[in-house]
Amino acid sequence: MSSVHVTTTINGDAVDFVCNADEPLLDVLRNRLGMTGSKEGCGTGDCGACSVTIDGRLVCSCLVLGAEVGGSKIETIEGMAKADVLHPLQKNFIAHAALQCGICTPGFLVAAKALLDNNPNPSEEEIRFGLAGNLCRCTGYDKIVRAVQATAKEMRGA
Amino acid sequence: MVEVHLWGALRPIVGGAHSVFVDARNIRELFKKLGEDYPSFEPHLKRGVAVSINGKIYRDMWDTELPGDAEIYLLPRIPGG
Amino acid sequence: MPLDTSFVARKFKQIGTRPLRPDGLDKVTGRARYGADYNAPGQLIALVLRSPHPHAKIKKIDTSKAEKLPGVKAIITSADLPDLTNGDRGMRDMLENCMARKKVLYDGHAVAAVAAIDATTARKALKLIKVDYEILPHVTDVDEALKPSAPVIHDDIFTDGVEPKPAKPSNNNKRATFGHGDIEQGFKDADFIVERSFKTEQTHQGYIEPHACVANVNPDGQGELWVCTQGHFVYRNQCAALLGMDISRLRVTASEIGGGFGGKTHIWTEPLALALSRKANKPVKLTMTREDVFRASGPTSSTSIDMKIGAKKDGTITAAHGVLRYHGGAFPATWAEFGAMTAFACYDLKNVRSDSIEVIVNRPKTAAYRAPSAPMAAFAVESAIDELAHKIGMDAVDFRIKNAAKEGTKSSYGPVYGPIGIGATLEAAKNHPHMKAPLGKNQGRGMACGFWFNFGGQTCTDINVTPDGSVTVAVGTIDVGGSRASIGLMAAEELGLPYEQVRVVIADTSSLGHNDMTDGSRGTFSTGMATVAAARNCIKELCKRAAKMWDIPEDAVEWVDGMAKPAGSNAGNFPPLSIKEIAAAAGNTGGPIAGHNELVADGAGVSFATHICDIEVDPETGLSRVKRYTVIQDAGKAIHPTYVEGQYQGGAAQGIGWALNEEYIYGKDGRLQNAGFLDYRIPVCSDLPFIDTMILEIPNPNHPFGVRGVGETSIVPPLAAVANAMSNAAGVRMTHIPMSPPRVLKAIEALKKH
Amino acid sequence: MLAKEKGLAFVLAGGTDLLVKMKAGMIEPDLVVDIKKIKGMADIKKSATGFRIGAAVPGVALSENAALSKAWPGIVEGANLIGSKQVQGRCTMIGNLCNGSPAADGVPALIAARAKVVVSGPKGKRTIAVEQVPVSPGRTCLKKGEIIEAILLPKRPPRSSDAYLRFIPRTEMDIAVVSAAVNLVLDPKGVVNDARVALGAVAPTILVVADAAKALIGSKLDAAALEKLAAACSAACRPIDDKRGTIEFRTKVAGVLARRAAEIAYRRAGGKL
Repeated sequence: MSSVHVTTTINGDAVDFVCNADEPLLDVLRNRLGMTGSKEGCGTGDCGACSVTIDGRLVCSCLVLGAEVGGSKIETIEGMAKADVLHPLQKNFIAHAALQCGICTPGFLVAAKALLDNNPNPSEEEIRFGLAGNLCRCTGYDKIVRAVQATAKEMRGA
Repeated sequence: MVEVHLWGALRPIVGGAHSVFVDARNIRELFKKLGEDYPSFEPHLKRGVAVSINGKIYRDMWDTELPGDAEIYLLPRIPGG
Repeated sequence: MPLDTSFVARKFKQIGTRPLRPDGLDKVTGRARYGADYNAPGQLIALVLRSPHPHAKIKKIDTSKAEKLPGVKAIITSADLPDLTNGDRGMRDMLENCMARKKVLYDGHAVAAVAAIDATTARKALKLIKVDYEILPHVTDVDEALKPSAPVIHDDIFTDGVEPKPAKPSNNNKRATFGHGDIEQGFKDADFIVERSFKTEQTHQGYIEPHACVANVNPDGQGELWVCTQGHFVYRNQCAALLGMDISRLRVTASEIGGGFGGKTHIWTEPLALALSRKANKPVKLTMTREDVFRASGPTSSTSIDMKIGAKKDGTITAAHGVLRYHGGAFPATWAEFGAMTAFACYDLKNVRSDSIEVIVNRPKTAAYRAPSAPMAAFAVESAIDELAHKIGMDAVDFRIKNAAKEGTKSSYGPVYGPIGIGATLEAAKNHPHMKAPLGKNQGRGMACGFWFNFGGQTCTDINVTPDGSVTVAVGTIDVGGSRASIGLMAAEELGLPYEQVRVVIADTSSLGHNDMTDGSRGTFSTGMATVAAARNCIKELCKRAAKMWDIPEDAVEWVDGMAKPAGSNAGNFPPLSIKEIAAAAGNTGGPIAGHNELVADGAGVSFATHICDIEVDPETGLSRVKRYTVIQDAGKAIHPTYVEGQYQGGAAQGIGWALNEEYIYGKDGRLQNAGFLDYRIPVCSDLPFIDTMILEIPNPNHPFGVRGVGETSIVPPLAAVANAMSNAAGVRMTHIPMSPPRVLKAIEALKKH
Repeated sequence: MLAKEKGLAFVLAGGTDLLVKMKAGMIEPDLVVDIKKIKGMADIKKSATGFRIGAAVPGVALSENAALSKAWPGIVEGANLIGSKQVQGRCTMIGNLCNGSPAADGVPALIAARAKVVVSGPKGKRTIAVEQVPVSPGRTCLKKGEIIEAILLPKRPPRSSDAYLRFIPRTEMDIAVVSAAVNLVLDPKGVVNDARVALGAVAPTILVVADAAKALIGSKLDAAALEKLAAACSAACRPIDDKRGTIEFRTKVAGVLARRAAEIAYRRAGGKL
């Protein structure tokens, strides 16, 4: 298959890239744009480590073709902190020990942000189901759920 | 002379006994003498043997002394995850 | 200065506090660099060709077409990895596992590898390699492999540990026995006996980061390897040995590690990447796919265990006997032995025996998985103990308390215990509010105990005082769960510095002496010990420098709360010198100030845990959900309690997954059917409740701060805790793990029929 | 374009299965056509005759449509069970249908609803029933160059509703081991006067169980009717043993799920149990 030229917006910046027609967005981000914050845990949409949002919708970037995202607005983990100010989720993931090895953390943060953007006051169950597409093998999810709960509370109060 | 208890896999190499007496001051000497007396001890040592002295398990410190009245067990050297 | 490693009770200033981990910020911003996040300039991409057959002779490998494909820079087969292992069976097996030689031994066994300019070219090249196989009969089940009719996988394996040596080779590479007393008499003395057979299916550590490395070997014999690993020094030593390199010439840098749990204590594709790089004379990046990880890294054993335990009416266990069969995958190993050692370790038994039988099957080489071999043994023992308590009519906790091991108990694996925590965890469980909480419809509660050895090993730490008085600590053990924070705390405590002034880094293999891997729950235990020793050496040097500055004798200076002070009034009346002041003057008092230590951290404390589980079972579908879960475990001393909790919770979650749904499923064709996270079902967030933790602290006498390892024990009790809860919820005694809905429903239906 | 391609051509809407197959090397397409930006493909339209759901509508958009969720809650819950939140942002019902999997979560409720699809191809358009699309696991009745452009759902009479349940061992992320969809219409007294029951993952294609529907029609979903429903469902099953479940398990649980789905649909339609 041939190469495709794509113009898109990533974390607010205009980005141009050329990719193979069959190349997943995740590979474009990691291998062509040097944005290695999105991780490949499976490549089949089962682990969520590559989560990004496209036009506000949470997706696995391994299940999206680079060729599809022309004209879209993509948000990745690299765009979550604004300069030196961490997003409250990022701050709380550290403070609540919601990460150990950290490989799943970018995907969890992107998914949790998408969750809170849609639902600022989720129940424990809504958090758990909202994050069910992200696998973590270190934490048993306990401290992740608590960090999201704490963030939701903090952001509602703000 | 110390009495050294053996786990099951080592018993056949000493003729089935559950323990043997060895004249050794430390772990290094113990392994050396066991190797001399029982040639088939060597492959076990290569795979990994740990020594429990009064309940404290030594895997690597072969200088460790063997007190005469100590309870000494040879155990497989365990791996971890 | 040799370190006195014995525990000394003291009041800590920083140990036990909960500062933020130093790697947190990089991890929440996506900047932390894992195995696949590094690229070398001009690197090639490598892929591995794997066998579709579980057992076959390799008659011929034809790489000629692939070699001609433009963009292909190197292709290797076993011919490029000559056997340099010189009779060392363990190393030879490692080599053969990395790349099949005369035979393929499991579905997914590597047969060739390609390095090309990009992944697309490498994929095309793999398809052009023709392998001519002669398919052999295979066996993947642990019990089937022991039958006389089973195909023998290695014709040079004769059962070890039996006399006389067997005349014929078999798939049973070793037998061993542990225990003491007279079990026959013990069973005669019993009023009640429970006798059952159990099976557990194979599980995978399931770390989210697939193995990845970048290798760079130059024609002059120097090489570098960037890799995700639990032990970069061990990877270095083993790779260098297999490739015939001088160890010093291979420099290994460990990436951040995206989970390991034992699975990254063994080398898999790293020697292939190095061999490809050497052949192509270019850097080579090799990343396993998720499918590769399941098919060809190192899951744990599947097992078959016979268990018999007897007790008197008053609840005293009179005898216990287990026969444990574990497989090592396609290579000889001793996993059953470790299961047999741990099986009965929680109890004070007069008559006990465990027999281990090691089995070889056509599955990938078994690797360590968190407290390797202990969870399956605990499943069998704790299930039988629970059933026995029911038979006698005793409360399951009281029955265990009555028989629990204590200081002075002769352990089932031989030695006599020092101070241990099993009794304390049981008492804590008995009094825990969880035990008294009401249960809903179709719910049941179960509990179980677990044991793990922990160990120490070779360790080496450097502390360097920088010119402004802040401190760097270079360690050689990989941080898998927050050990940079706990080691930073220990260094800060010992030096009397704020935690923030200590930076802990994982040094590469050329910057520090050999360190064993982060396994056996040894990271915080052993590197902590070496760090305390290095800090004490550093303090000695700091005092020496202060003495020079004051012009008084060295022994007239003492170190108090991060300051040098004159020791006693006749030493002189000087205001204390801070580390900052001493560091600033270092250039004129003898140069850089450092403290080093190399040691073998033997004497890790054995560790015990008790878990409580509530489960709800749908009697019409066999579906179960864990509703509440509590972990009680002895940590010795929790250096960073939050991260200790994290270890407890993570281990419990892995154990729950193992208990309920995780399993390797092989077809009749010997191929793995569920090599992905879709059908290898690890727990997702909505599957689990919050996991409560309770940290007990019974100091390890062999560590200056009392630390025992904490990483592994928490995976030992869940299999049985869940099974016991299931039994109380649905009335079915599940003897086959995982307790997946089809198995549970079948048991419930069978119960209805009786 | 699809018709002209001599090699292997695929339609990309959500791509949540297509990319997985490409990754595994199972397929190497010569042509992939992204239909998301074709007019009408990404909308849900309500009309006098019912709903029209475009081929590129992602799962998450269905639950965001209040009118659709009210009329066809079973269809929406089926679609919303396809994969994780991440997959929901991409996957489509028609993609789910065109995979031809008997375990597809999006399909049984469509079949129970008597939904139709608009197939368009080089020779024009045709409208066929959803259950005609899959012919065997992984295969559909579509000819080269044909695509499905929309799903058509009929208008709802009063006192009607549907429900979909599937069995998975975890709470999320699994493929259905067994599934059941029930579509009911009640009379003013709460008696079922129309019913349709479809089962997933118990045969090579999704089953419509006429005997199960018969068991419900004329009843107020009393215990005997539900028992008959469950028995009819179990009797209709022709499942296989595989890595996800056994014949025995699927057969038994198909009846249990059908019964539970019927109860939910009945309550949703305004019936009292």
